Amino acid sequence: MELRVRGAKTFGAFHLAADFTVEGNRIGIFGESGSGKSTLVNMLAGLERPDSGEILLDGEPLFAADRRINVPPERRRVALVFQHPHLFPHLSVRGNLLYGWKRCAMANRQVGLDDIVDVLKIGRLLDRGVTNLSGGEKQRVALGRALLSNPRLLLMDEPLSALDDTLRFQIIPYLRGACEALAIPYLFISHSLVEMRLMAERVIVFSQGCQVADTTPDALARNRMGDSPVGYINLLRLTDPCDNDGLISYAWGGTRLFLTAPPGEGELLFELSSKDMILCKKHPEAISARNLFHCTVIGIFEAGRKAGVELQCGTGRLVAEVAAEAARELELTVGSEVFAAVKASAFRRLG
Amino acid sequence: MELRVRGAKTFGAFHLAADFTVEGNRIGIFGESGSGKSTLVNMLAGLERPDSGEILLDGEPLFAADRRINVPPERRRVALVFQHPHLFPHLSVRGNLLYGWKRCAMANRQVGLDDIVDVLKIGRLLDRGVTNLSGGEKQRVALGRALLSNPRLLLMDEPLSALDDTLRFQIIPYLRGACEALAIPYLFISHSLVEMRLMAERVIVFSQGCQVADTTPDALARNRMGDSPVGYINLLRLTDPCDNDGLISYAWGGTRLFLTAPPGEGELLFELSSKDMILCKKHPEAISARNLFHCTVIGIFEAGRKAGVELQCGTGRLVAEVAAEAARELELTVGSEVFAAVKASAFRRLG
Amino acid sequence: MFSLTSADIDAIRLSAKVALAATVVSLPFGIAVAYVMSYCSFRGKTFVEVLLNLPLTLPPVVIGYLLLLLLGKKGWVGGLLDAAGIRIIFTWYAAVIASAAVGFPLLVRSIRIAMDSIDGRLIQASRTLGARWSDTLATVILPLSLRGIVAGSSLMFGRSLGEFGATIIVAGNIPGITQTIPLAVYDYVSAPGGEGAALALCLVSAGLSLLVLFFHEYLARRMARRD
Amino acid sequence: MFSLTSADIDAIRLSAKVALAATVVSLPFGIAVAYVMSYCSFRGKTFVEVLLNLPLTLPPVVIGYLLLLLLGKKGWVGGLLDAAGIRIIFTWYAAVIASAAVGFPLLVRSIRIAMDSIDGRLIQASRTLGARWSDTLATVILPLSLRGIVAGSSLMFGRSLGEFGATIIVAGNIPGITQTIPLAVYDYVSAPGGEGAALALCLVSAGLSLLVLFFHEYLARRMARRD
Amino acid sequence: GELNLSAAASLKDAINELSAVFVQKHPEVKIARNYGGSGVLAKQIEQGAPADLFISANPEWLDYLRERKLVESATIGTFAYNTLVFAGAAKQQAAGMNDLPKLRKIAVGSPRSVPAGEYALEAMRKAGIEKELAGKLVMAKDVREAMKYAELGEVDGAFVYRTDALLLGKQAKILFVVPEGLHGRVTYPLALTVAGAKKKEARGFLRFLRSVEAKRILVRYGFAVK
Ligand SMILES: Nc1ncnc2c1ncn2[C@@H]1O[C@H](COP(=O)(O)OP(=O)(O)OP(=O)(O)O)[C@@H](O)[C@H]1O
Ligand SMILES: Nc1ncnc2c1ncn2[C@@H]1O[C@H](COP(=O)(O)OP(=O)(O)OP(=O)(O)O)[C@@H](O)[C@H]1O
Ligand code: MOO
Ligand SMILES: [Mg+2]
Ligand SMILES: [Mg+2]
Repeated sequence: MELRVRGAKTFGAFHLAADFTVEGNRIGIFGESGSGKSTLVNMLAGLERPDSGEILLDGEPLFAADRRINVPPERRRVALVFQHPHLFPHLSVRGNLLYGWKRCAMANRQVGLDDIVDVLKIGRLLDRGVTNLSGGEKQRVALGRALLSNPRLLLMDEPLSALDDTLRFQIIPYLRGACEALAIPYLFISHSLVEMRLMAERVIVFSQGCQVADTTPDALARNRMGDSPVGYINLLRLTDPCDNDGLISYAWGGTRLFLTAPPGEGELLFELSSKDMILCKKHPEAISARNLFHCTVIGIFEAGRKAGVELQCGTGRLVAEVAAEAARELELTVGSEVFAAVKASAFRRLG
Repeated sequence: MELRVRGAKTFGAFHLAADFTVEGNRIGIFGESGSGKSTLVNMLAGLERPDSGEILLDGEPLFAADRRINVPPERRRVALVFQHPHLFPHLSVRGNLLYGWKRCAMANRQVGLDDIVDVLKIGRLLDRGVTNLSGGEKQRVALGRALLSNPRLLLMDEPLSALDDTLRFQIIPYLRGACEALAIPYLFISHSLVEMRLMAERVIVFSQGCQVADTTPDALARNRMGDSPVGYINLLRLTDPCDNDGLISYAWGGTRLFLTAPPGEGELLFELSSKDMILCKKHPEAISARNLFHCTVIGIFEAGRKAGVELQCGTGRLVAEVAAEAARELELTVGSEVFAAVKASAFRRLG
Repeated sequence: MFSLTSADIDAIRLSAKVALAATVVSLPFGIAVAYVMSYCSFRGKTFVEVLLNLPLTLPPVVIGYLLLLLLGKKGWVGGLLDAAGIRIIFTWYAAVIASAAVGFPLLVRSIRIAMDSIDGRLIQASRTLGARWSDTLATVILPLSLRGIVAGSSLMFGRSLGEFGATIIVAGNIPGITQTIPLAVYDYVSAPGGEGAALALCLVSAGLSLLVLFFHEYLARRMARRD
Repeated sequence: MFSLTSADIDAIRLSAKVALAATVVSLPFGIAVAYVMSYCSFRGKTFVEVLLNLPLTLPPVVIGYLLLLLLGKKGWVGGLLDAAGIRIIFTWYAAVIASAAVGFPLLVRSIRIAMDSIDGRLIQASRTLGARWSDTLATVILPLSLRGIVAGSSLMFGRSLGEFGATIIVAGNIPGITQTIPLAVYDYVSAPGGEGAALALCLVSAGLSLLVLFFHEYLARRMARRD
Repeated sequence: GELNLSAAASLKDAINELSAVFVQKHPEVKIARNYGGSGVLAKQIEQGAPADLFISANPEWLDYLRERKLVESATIGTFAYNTLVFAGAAKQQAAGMNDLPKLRKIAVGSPRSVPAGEYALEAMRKAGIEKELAGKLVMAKDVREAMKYAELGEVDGAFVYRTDALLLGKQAKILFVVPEGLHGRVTYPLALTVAGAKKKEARGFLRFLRSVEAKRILVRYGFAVK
């Protein structure tokens, strides 16, 4: 998906001036309260008319002030999960869920009620009304309703803030997986850095109505610690899971990795942050980290106060980051041999 | 404050049966979505009539089925911050804030508008209406409104979920401080373990309408470490920052920690996930992790496939998590000595 | 206790028929007008607003005369219909039109109050889920203003049952053809000794509106948000 | 274009006075009744409901007669008042009472629709913030049902301006004393050649209701939720 | 065939009987009767309402239609006459127009819309008591309503037609007959409309109304026929 937004909107003292282009399917929007995030998604959904500018989704104009184009919301195929659930009070949970689905062209109906119900754990609510649902139940129904409308772009305005952690982290992989499988790109607004890292591959940061950064969730997380170096997400394709005394081992780069993640079918994609790797010059004889790679440094790059270290581990490659001081201390240079320790729980499954 | 709740309430298939007594001023309520938390606080506030049982606040009955006592909400002096802000749409922000304050006996007015406005950062909103406020702005006003009513007990139903982390962790210490200074005991509902640990000294855990545990936030966090993708969050109060060759060192637990975070004033709160600690039996001589603590194991607990390891590091305590297998391999038992390696970038500042 | 003559029974049947027809016929227009007035803004809205309230403010007698002028052979509408061989005046259609004219402002106002209190976010939600405005109207706005629609209909039905001034002018007071309950009651009370019969008719009229009210309550309860 | 006679001007002044008085006097009762019907449940609620709707359903003539029987010398209320030396019949008070009786169901219904659509959580919020029910009524329920109150008042005002059937019976049609606009209009249209004067009066009546409408819009705009 | 009657409301009872008698003799005729104020009836006819025979409570409205060529001039005639009386509570002491200023409230039909009221006002004017009575008059919507006020004791007396007064209950009675000289004769004129003149049944009914049998019925209802 390519989204081009150039738009201004003024509400009294508040002035929003967005001007950015993003490509990718998992975009995050981050910003303090009142910075204009909700206003932005309302403009994208066609609910708020920008004062000027244009909005292009995959090259197709949704709004263009100069060409007098303003596609109405129902023809944008842009679904929106609001900050508050806003369920239809006169419909049952089922009626709410199916509202968008019924209005979606047959050809676009890729996700059905049953898939959603299981994941969101709302099976026993289906025939209830929505007024007396608990906060979290409502939000799950709202999420299901938007997904079932099989949109071309899904906008989510803090959709998970009413959910408890367990549920949240159960829903996130599904949400992301479903969106990936159905090729539904999304824009995800959240205040939670963890959610952001799990959901977004790119983050637009807003402050007082302007985007102030276009970055990765990881970099954002570091940024917010006051650090600037660019982080690196290692993507690992793992195969052949075996249960291995409580952990699961997977084949990767000619060696086996030990993970806490449960096994899955076929080739699975995991991510490993450069943050989650610790390098040792010598073999640490007894270490809690379940993965210890003997690697060769094949590159070093500076990134602010940190150093990025490119490692060759068997046939695989990984990027680790260490404090600049540590890089000196460990005498890391191209060709050095090091041990990289990674905890079994550091791998995050994507999708 | 002493709160005694014995009450049952049935809604169709959902059955709430609460029976507990808590003492203390900072009580947390934790439980999955739909477990009855909101129903419980509604009963305490007098908005929902229990089917049977009794509710005593400091020995004074608020509700007693057998004695036919049911004190009306306005005479309970129990303020409630709802999951959704529910501001009065016909009043300005100021009008909303002062609603309870005006109805509070002169003698009880310990907190005034100005105190609240500063902390919640809503000064520039005071004369606006509430309909077009952003989600976070609304929730802050709702919080202020409840505090300004100077209640005898404050019930908060996920009050911070609409706020971004920065604001949230700025508000938490104040909220807690204000409640402490004014001796306003509170019941705090949250899905966030971190919030819970910052706000509550005791937690009642609900599941499917029954309290299943009465514990401390810390014990709860450990308990749930296995399920949580973010692990157990150690909270560290760091002081005395010094610039130290690119990194910042802080004093903690009789030793110094090296962080990439920029220095700040006074005592600063940081979080460190149990996932970001690697334990070694022996001193790893050259390691990229900038922090290496020599610690003593003072406790081990199971958490699913993982083991939680409580460590004494100088005068500080930390919880690390390792794969169960690793715990065996490292022969971790109470009293073992280990080295804990933590990267400088693993610390995350709150607020 | 009271016995009803066959003319009375005709009047009752006719009144029920007229009130029902007036309500049913006005409903779509009432909804459309309320929708337009609630959700659209256009030039001359104030003028339309005044026009809508006029039938309420004008004495029914005047409305009767105006309708007579409009629907009469020489009137705009009546002329056209006359050419087509249709006569309205002195038929029960005229009674329906009179009732509809008098009750319309009540219907529209009730529906508008309900429509105005629908949360705009729900409408936005349905739009983003792919519903066109007509679809949103049918599946969100109408169901959510059902309370107002039902209340308005029962107001209109009640007002139609009681309509006298306009009806007697356009529909005449012809027993068995256009004599509705109020006209019959008028005849009774203006003759000495007719009080008993008038009372009986009034009771029937009250009974009819009670029926509508129960139906209303029943609908309201059925559509009450479920648990 | 049209000239108004002094009797006409009296009628206009009287009509405005009667409509205003009927509205103002009914308002507190209307609010109280709507509140009770919306928020309380009690035995015999259906009966009250029917009673409330009766004046709508009954032909105004009948209401006029009933009021005449009630307020007349031999009536329950009239008898008492007569003993106290107060006469209602054939005074403008009677016109006020007739208008109030006929318009009351409209007022109550409008206010109820608005009250029914107030979010219950707001009421709960005000209770937990220390407001008693009367306080909540004054500071939350009333402001939030202002739309309905204003709409109901303007319906009632309009209906009062047009009320003919009941007024002419209890108040008589005494020029300068109880002859309101509709009664004057009726007189005009009943004589050949009175159409012009009748039209002039109707225009004035429409103008009056327009004024009320503007006032209504103005209030609605003022209390519209601020940015 | 069908016959459409438009008649002044005060004639209702008499005409009901007349048409019943006529229909007995001519079972093939159906008569639809529309009763109302004369002005309303005239305007309805003007706007094309179906009416074959129009009986007005005063000549003005018949003239109104004649001017507009809506009635057949040749068929214009007098249906009946009525008498203006003053009725009131039996104990009331009023034997003539000059006793009226002693009374507190007097009901009359609203003079502009009710012919009886017009006649009554004329009589008061001629009797020279118009000014004295000015504040005492209650203008009723029609004669029957004026009578009702008298019956209920809300007024001391009312100017009504003899035909109406004959129906009074025990509470009230005719106190005196207003002298003929004080007002124009109370006449109910009638005419066939243009459409009615073409109908055999209408001409037949008109003939019947002029018959002795019809006049006997009218007299029974208190009307004068010459
Ligand atoms: N219709 C409006 N009229 C006036 N001001 C508005 C309107 N809508 C939004 N605002 C203001 O614009 C600013 C941005 O609002 P927005 O809802 O986009 O914030 P947000 O980034 O979503 O914040 P939050 O995280 O608290 O939800 C806020 O200060 C808000 O009060
Ligand atoms: N009035 C009611 N009628 C029927 N069911 C109800 C009613 N109120 C609550 N429930 C049900 O009771 C259960 C508990 O609701 P409650 O709002 O207390 O949950 P909660 O713990 O606050 O959840 P959340 O964290 O999602 O807000 C839910 O399943 C809810 O659907
Ligand atoms: O006010 Mo009316 O004219 O009797 O319906
Ligand atoms: Mg927002
Ligand atoms: Mg809840």
